[in-house]
Amino acid sequence: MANISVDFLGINFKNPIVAASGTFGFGEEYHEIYDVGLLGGISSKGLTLKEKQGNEGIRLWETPMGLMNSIGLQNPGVESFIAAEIPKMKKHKNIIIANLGGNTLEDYLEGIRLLNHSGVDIIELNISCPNVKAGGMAFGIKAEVAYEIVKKTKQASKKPLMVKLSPNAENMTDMALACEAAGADALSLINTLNAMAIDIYRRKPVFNNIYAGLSGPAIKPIALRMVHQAAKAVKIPICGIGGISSGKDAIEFMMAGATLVQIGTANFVKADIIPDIIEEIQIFLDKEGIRDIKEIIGII
Amino acid sequence: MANISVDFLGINFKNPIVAASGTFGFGEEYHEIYDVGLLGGISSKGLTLKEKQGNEGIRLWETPMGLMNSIGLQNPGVESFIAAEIPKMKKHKNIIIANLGGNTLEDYLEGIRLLNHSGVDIIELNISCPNVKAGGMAFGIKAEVAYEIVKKTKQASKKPLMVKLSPNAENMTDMALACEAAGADALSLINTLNAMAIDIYRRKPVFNNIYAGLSGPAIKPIALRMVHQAAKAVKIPICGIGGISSGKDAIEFMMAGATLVQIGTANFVKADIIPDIIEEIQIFLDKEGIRDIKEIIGII
Amino acid sequence: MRNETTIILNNSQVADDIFRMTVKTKSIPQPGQFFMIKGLYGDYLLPRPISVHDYDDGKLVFLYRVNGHGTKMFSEMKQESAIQLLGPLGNGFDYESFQGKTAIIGGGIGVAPLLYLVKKLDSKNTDVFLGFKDEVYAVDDFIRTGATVKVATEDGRAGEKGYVTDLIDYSKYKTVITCGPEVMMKKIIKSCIEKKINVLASLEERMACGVGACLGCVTKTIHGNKRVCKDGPIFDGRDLII
Amino acid sequence: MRNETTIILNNSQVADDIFRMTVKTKSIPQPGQFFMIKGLYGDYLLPRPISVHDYDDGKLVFLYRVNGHGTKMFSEMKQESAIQLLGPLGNGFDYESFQGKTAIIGGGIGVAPLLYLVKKLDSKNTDVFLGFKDEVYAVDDFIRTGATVKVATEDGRAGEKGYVTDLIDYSKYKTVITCGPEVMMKKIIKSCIEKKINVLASLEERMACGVGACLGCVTKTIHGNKRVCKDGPIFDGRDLII
Ligand SMILES: Cc1cc2nc3c(=O)[nH]c(=O)nc-3n(C[C@H](O)[C@H](O)[C@H](O)COP(=O)(O)OP(=O)(O)OC[C@H]3O[C@@H](n4cnc5c(N)ncnc54)[C@H](O)[C@@H]3O)c2cc1C
Ligand SMILES: Cc1cc2nc3c(=O)[nH]c(=O)nc-3n(C[C@H](O)[C@H](O)[C@H](O)COP(=O)(O)OP(=O)(O)OC[C@H]3O[C@@H](n4cnc5c(N)ncnc54)[C@H](O)[C@@H]3O)c2cc1C
Ligand SMILES: Cc1cc2nc3c(=O)[nH]c(=O)nc-3n(C[C@H](O)[C@H](O)[C@H](O)COP(=O)(O)O)c2cc1C
Ligand SMILES: Cc1cc2nc3c(=O)[nH]c(=O)nc-3n(C[C@H](O)[C@H](O)[C@H](O)COP(=O)(O)O)c2cc1C
Ligand code: FES
Ligand code: FES
Repeated sequence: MANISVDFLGINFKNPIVAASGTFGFGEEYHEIYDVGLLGGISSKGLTLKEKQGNEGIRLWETPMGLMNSIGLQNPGVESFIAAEIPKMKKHKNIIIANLGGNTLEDYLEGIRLLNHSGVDIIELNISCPNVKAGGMAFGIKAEVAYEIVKKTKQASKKPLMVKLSPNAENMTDMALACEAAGADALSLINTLNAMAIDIYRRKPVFNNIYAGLSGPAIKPIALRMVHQAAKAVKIPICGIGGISSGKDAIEFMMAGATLVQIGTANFVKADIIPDIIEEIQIFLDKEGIRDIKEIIGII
Repeated sequence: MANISVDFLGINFKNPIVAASGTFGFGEEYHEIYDVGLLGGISSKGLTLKEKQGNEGIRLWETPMGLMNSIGLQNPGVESFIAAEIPKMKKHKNIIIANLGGNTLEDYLEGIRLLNHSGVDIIELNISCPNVKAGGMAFGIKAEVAYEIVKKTKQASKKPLMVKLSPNAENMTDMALACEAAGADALSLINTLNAMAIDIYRRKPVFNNIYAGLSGPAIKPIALRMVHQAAKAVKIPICGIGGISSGKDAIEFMMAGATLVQIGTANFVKADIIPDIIEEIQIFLDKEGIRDIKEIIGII
Repeated sequence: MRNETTIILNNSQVADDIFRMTVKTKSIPQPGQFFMIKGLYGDYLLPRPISVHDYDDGKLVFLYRVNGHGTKMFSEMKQESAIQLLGPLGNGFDYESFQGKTAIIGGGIGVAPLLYLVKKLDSKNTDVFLGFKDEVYAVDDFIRTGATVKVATEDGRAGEKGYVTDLIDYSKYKTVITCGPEVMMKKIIKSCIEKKINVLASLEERMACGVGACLGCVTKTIHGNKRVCKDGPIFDGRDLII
Repeated sequence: MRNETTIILNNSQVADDIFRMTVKTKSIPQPGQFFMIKGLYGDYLLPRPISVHDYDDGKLVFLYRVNGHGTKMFSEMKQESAIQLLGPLGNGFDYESFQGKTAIIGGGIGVAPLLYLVKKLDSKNTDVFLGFKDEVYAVDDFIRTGATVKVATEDGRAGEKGYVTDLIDYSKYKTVITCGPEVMMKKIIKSCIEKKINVLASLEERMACGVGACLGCVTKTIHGNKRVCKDGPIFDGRDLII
């Protein structure tokens, strides 16, 4: 049997599959369906310094092979995460990634300081959040803005820092390079794509915020292109995300340069899809005579 | 019955439905299935100054509710279009839009000079083509680059000039504003999204050019967002494109600010979908008690 | 809770737009719970939440209304087709704690989650009120439980003419259970709160995960946002912000 | 040419991965033509090109191999299900111009477009060669046309053991028609060109429109790029660049 464990930032993942932030809670709910200890890692629901109730109005909308969401980072806050969730997550013996968002540099820094003393293995910095100082444009659109926030958060962080890139970035190559230059230890991409839906009967946007984030199989070809662009640009390792729904999809992302992959929307399509995906990867490698999954990372 | 005709750049379209460039040839083939005279207009296969044979290798690849293509602008060249195709298109009594591509400013200008003396009603400037002088990055990525090409082509054009925007633009709002400032008479958007597919068995990208363009229902929510952004930014009229597959989809784009819409990939899903779409629009308006389709344009 | 791929035993139309589907299952659901269901080859992404209408010995019954594309696909599925079931989900009714006389009030397809509940209750202590716009369905099944059943239709084609809410003398009940259109449930909850009667309502929200992980289906309560899929779908009417 | 929504009369398995589907149609196809087909509710976007295997009085027969997701969906479709047909498409065989003795050579699922052709030819002047890897199918139907039929299988379980191309004495034929795996067709075309025999091949390319509009399905010929869907799928072997 092919070896499917990978090393990412000096941490051993028993397989390259990570549950994507916001789609898997803190793992507890899915553990009622299957042993989530099977996963390589879990990226937590997006955290903010203080508890958030999230957005009002419709939060979910299905599109052709895609899902739009506007949850608005509903979460219990970093402190409550550390106190209440990490101990439960620790039981499953997989790698814990804390996904951290914020609207100001201060929020990010304060969140990181708290996480520094927690049991999380990696901090995933979500820079798709609107930057209140810059009039609400997300931190992750312009490379210069991202550079600043990554540089300062990296200095504050005692944990490995993985920066989660937005596909709405002006230029994926520049963005990846800027984050690497600012000291990011790794990149994860992509977050959801800015999208819109209209309720033509009510003659109103579906979502209170007008735009919302698109995920799922529909965006996979775009995500794969972006992962390939980022992987060609930087030397730091990459965690690929976006529409991955099968072992074959995961292999595509790894061939394009990802060391790890995250599974998001696919969890909703089939609640126990992650064990299937891990099995499919194993079968593919064995059939193709590949002894170690590391051999295929970035071969394209 | 509600009025579904619209005025676009002083030209009357009997309905807002236009066949999208590259998906409908010059209309002849679909005329074997239904009377293409039903359409508001037809945007021609992308033309270049000289005949092109297009790309080698696989040209089409299906994705979840999407289609990737890498045709590479195979076309007979502007002169042959004018001599052989326009006379045939004229018979159908719909508006003729010449979609023009190029890799240098000179190509565009020469193409426009030829089209100035032809029977086309509108020139649709495709700025998604790689700019050979700028190392192959498309004209439509950076607003400054687009501004230059639009300014010069507009000066040369005796026909109304509609600029077709790429969704790969760094910033859709800036891009729309730049094209308007440069003198564009109208905008059409979106062209295909840069995307990638990998054949994991051959361990190679599917397409010879590595990346290819994604279209179809999968991209509709992204296209709708971009049309809305552009419509909010500019005063010139907009032709909405991207994944439109039903009358309801078309209405969404019009509510978001499009005066016309183009139907591309959906023609492949159901060869006679355009008559269905026109009928669905009519039914929707009548049911909702809307007397004139113009009432809903840009209401969101 | 499990995700199982099972088989459709029967899927047939019972009224305009209303279908009844029986599937095999290994799960043992409680009244008021639901499943996220999806045909194995449907051209839609997310499973749809559908309540337990009835259950007996490994056979699970859904009663559903063709609403949009997903439920339309359900109605096209043939016997023996494969179907994916995630469940049982949600809190369900804590029916063993119900006290005194209970009124069960269903409106339209909102009657779906109530049949299996009524079967579990003491029929002598249970009055069922079913309201429909025009065509009625599932009424016979409710009658067969032995409970007292009253029907109202808006156009008067069966039972009383008018709204089901007009049939109810709240003073007779200690507990009221309702599922149906939002306006109906709001009216009932208000009446019950005024009259200090226990009231439980089964809510609907758009769902993605169905298990409480995505926070897509929250509803506002006096205790903050609650997940309809996990903390509900059954809520105490007094907790809801309506 | 039309786009019609019609009904499946029959859809059954005839060998491992091989199915035979009969549909109703108003179209009157020619041998060598094809249709773009799609179930009404399939979770894939594009119709798939499938050749006319047989046609009689409004009944159109397809013979297809389960290849990927789309053809898998086809195999799941039940009798009476709705199906969308665009066609008939492509040039088809100009069989009335065939002269002298004709060899028809099919490999694997490449036998599909050949049956209806053989039916139209003079059986005394037609020899049919069918090659399979292991399991054979459609052979009886070819035999029933009255033409001489020779079979080869790679594992020898039916007919001669080996490649079908080894059975052919090209010198006997004025015209050779082939459809099958690329390597087989290339070999046959080369042999025919060497021996100055007319050779026609039925090609396959990924398609989107099927009608010649998208230029997605081109193949290189000595006359430039040609569209397999519109200028083909039948090409003169001498025109192909192989
Ligand atoms: C806990 C619960 C139990 C339910 N039980 C039943 C039942 O027993 N019988 C029945 O007929 N219906 C029931 N519903 C409603 C049913 O889930 C929706 O009618 C169905 O999801 C609509 O899907 P669609 O594809 O037909 O509609 P579309 O509008 O095409 O669906 C698009 C998306 O919106 C969601 N959606 C649309 N309407 C609703 C709605 N009313 N509630 C939740 N999500 C919605 C869909 O799930 C889908 O994700 C229940 C809903 C919930 C939340
Ligand atoms: C003119 C023509 C006639 C054909 N006649 C028959 C027939 O009679 N019987 C039969 O079994 N097959 C026939 N084929 C091949 C058949 O079209 C493919 O097997 C089928 O499209 C595969 O679809 P899929 O969804 O199963 O595979 P997938 O690989 O999932 O398909 C993905 C995409 O690739 C395309 N594709 C994949 N393989 C092929 C292929 N070999 N040729 C063309 N497109 C492909 C599909 O159409 C689809 O768009 C014919 C092909 C052509 C071009
Ligand atoms: C319901 C939902 C909630 C999400 N919440 C977060 C979040 O809190 N933080 C974050 O970084 N990404 C969040 N995401 C984005 C996902 O982690 C992932 O990047 C994106 O969905 C693309 O992957 P997918 O197509 O596999 O879902 C969320 C996605 C969904 C669908
Ligand atoms: C096969 C194919 C060929 C295309 N060729 C062109 C072209 O030549 N010029 C152009 O401007 N756009 C071209 N496009 C883009 C379409 O016109 C349209 O902008 C895009 O496909 C999005 O719309 P859709 O989702 O409705 O297809 C092509 C698209 C497809 C699928
Ligand atoms: S549907 Fe995901 S939390 Fe309820
Ligand atoms: S499939 Fe479009 S030209 Fe052949």
